[in-house]
Amino acid sequence: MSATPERPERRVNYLNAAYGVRSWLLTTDHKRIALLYLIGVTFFFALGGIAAALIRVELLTPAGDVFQAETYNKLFTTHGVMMVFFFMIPGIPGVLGNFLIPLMIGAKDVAFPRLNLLSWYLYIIGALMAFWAVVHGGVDTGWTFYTPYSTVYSNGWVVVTAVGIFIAGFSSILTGLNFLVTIHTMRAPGMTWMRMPLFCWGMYATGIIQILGTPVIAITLLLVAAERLFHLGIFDPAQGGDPVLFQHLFWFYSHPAVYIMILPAMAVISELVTAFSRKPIFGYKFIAASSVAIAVLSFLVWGHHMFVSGQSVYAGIVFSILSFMVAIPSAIKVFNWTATLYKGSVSYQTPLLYALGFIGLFTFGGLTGLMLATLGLDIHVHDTYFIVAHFHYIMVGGTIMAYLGGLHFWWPKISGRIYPEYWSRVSAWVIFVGFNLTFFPQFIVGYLGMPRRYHQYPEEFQVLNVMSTAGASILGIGYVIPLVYFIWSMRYGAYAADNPWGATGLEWETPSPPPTENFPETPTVSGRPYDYLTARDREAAIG
Amino acid sequence: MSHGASTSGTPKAYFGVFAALMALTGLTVWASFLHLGVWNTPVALAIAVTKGLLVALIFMHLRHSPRLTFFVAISAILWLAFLILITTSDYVTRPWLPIYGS
Amino acid sequence: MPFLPEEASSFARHVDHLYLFLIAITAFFSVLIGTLVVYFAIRYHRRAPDEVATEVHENAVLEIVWTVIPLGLVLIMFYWGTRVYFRITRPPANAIEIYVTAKQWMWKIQHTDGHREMNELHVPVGMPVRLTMASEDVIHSFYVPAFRFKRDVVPGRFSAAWFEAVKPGKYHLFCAEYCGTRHSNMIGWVYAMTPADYQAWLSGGTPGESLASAGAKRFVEHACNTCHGDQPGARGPSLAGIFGKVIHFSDGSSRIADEAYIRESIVNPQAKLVAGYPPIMPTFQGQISEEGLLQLTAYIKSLSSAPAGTGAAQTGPGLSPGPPTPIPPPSAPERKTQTP
Amino acid sequence: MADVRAHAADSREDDAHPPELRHHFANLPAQREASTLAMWMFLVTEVLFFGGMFTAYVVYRSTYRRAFEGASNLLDLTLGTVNTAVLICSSLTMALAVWASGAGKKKATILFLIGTILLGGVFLGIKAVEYTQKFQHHEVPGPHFVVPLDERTHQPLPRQSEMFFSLYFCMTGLHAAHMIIGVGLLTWLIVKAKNDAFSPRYNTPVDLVGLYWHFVDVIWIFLFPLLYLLGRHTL
Repeated sequence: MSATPERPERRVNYLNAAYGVRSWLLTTDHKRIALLYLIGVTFFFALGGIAAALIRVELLTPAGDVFQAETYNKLFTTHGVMMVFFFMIPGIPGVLGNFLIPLMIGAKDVAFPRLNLLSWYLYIIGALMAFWAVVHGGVDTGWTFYTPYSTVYSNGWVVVTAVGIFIAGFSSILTGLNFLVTIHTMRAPGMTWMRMPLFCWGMYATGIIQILGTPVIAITLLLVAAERLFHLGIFDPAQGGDPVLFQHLFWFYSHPAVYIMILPAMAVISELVTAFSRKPIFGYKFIAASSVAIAVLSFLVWGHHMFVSGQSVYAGIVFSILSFMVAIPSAIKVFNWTATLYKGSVSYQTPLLYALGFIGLFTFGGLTGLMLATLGLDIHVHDTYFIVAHFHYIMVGGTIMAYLGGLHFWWPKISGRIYPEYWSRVSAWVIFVGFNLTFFPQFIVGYLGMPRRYHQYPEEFQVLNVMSTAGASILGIGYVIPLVYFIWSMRYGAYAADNPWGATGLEWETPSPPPTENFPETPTVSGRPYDYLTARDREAAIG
Repeated sequence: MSHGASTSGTPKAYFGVFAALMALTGLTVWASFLHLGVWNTPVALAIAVTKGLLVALIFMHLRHSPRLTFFVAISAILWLAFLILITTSDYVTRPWLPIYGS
Repeated sequence: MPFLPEEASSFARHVDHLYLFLIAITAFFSVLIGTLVVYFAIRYHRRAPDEVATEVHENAVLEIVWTVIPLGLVLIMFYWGTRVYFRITRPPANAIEIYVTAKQWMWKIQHTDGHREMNELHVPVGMPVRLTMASEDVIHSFYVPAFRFKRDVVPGRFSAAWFEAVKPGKYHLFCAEYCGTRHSNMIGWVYAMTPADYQAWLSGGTPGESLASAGAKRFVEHACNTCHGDQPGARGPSLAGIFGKVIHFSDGSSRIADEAYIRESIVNPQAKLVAGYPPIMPTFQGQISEEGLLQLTAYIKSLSSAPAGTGAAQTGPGLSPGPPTPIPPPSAPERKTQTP
Repeated sequence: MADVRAHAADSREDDAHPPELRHHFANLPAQREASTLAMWMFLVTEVLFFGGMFTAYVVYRSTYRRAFEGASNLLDLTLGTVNTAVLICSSLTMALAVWASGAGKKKATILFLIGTILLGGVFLGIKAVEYTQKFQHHEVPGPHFVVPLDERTHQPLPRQSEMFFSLYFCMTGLHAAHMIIGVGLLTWLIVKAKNDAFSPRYNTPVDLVGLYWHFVDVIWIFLFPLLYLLGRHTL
């Protein structure tokens, strides 16, 4: 670490360039918009987390004795909607994507800064509408809004929540559009596609999915709202509609949406593994190609959510084989990350702990996903806690681990401060232990047959549920610790050097925190990406 | 990268396309009254696709645009095909379930 | 094994073998990646702050190897999974017919000989049972973990699935598809009984009017017989003996007549027009309850299997249908079956 | 659809040095290329946005073919055809407006833009007439829906014809909403054109609104045969 850097306060950076609420709420600086997203995303993660905690409290006992059934249904719907639409999907793209893409490709800002601010406002308006619906009575349809329950039988605030998600969907579309155009047209001279950091490749693939997938759920939710308001019968079987058609249109987006959640996480992990092995990534082209392959294949597999729902046998078989194909690029990525560690110079800092945790948990989560793509098995485990455990291993074990790893890795660049290394390692371990204790028992109770979204369950499942609730409380604590020390570090943290980790990448060549225009003059790039000095280069230099 | 006037076509081209679109509209209306049996819909769609291509290539000057814009347009058609064809494949194959198995 | 539910149906064993195979693969790769990652992290731990890594070049062969191996494994999983899936989705011919109506937060079960049950299903061991299910409101899902049996009951159509109990016992019945406030109360029990016990149970309870006879009444009530009355020159196609046969339509296509076809022809007759008949049948969408559709289907099926007379319930061999008795008094007290 | 207006507004860009160049772009052509690429991507989302309803249309038309054919014959073919012609004319005037703005002909640009708005207004007017006809004939899906009679046999159509009208109103309603936004964008263009905002060097906003307008026309080009013409051959 270089000598303690002079206090950045005296240097003008994007944080102290302007003060006052107007300078934040009307900013078009991608770095400030990233922080606005950070605040919004953290708030809605907290909401979803509270709902999750209440669900786990309810499930301590087999009888539904803490909440009424109605309240419990609204709780798991709130947990689902808040987490999926207002934390996971805008999370990494909104926070890390917005902050880093212009820095990584040597641009002053994203292609359309005002559109970027509009995206944040659309996200906040949509999320607050859903939050308003929750406060005023909530929705009890589950985050999947299956018809005809959501259109005919539910009396919750379905229309308000659907329109809220519709508006937040546009934020996702415009963010994806902004990233795609930025990566296509605003790379620094010399930054060819093959010299671009893998984080940008991951965000590019995510942008493709956001552009091509989100409109379909926008129209689906609009049709559900129209059906409730004008009593149309599009998905209502009593008037000739087909609920399975709703499921087709819903999952056409919602499966690629889970790749919107995991691709940015993979993008972060590629950066972390390389930086902390101090070694060029193994198989750069294969990881980049895998990201785009996942983005395309993810649109062909949605039927594995509907194996038991009355979808035809032959469509089930087609979706099963395609779901197996989409798993291959993910496997390639995991193998390449592991190979990157081989013969590296691995330093144990918190971002690497999160990266290793991600690789382990994502591998296990991905392989259980293969079980669900297997037709014979999915019949038994569909709509049970086995499914809940699978997607939490991917989303919590994968995306949130990567999100926290990325946040720790780039925190010195974002805030100009160093987070406390001791406390961050403690919280990493607490999260890892709490997570496994929460969700591994759910695999077992799921295969034993405990259905999802159950307010009360038979006694024989209680032991596993108590373990899961215990794990959830540990996990909850694990998440609060980073919130505390990140805020603490904003004021009391040590000042960060421009490149505290010695990592490659244009974002480390700007001061921490960077000035508003990122680079004094547009940088030029030459040589391969991640060209860490290796032993052979050193001998060549000495020799 | 062409810019300014050269990206848009010439008025002569526009009037040509306009006439073609009007003719095709008349054609599709006329063709819809013919008893072509199963061919009615494909004919109507073929005419609509031709009109759409005319508008896209000339009115929307896709012809002069960089290749990337062309790929973006193609991806829209491709994903629409994914959505419609795979969804209808479920409906087409639904009655194929064997009643009394082996 | 403690983490597997009872294997109480014929295909439960196959599902569990598949599950164990997949667990083995998951365990192998998770342990492999986990140990490799931890080992590399320790073995190549950075000892000096300026220690550098050693150059490792791109290795296309390795990339191909770890693409082809997962591809191979995945194809094995697909093949095995599809084979088990075909076993699950292909009902054998001689299955007992049981009709299930799912209603918001209860299961109404009707046997062909008229027995009616609420949230309980008595089935004989060793006999395949075919459930024809319909929902009166939202999507439900008939789920018996011990049988590895699950089938969504989508409103607006019949959902058919089968199982064959192999072990007598009392097994959980759950609703697996979220269906509203009391979704977690829509549970019940499936009693798998030895054939002797099943016979005792069958003859013990007094069955109500059989489904087929109720269907016959409804067939007249809705004036179906005016067109489908079997007399020569009738305006509608004759319905005797059509079940399970191939029906040819006026646009040249053809299809096997199953419950779904019968229901679709009642609710949306214009969809498929039998060759040689004008499209004059009115739609009954929303005018006949799910129960009524089940009864009509049972009646039309009974026209196909029983050569003489109506109302003879279609049952498997060796099971004599209960004698048709007048409408029973309110449901007889529940009989406690002796499970071994 | 505030984003569409903001999107076009964003690419309008009027700032220091060459007035229209935004600080983070190298030069005007780069900015124009980025804006055009962004507009095409936005149109991709619109294609899939309508695509969801086209999927529902394809599925329900194959399930309820007779109901759809019967109900489609109840739509007023002359109004539909005239509407298609009106929209094609508006596409022509829009294309000429883009050409005129690129050639620096300010007066011609404004005239063509006004022409496009008028034609758009005529289209929306005809749509309003059609909608009121439907309201009078109780062909609007929902509680007041009365199953209409077949044009030819005067027998009541199957009940599922209500599904056709549900899709008809959803698709043409969303299309009309896009038209209204288009008219809004065009009036904003006229105001800017009056302030000499466009020149041969910079007419990106006109080009982008042109792309959007032509797209809305292409959607109608597909809606017209699918909704109006599908059952005519049975008459």
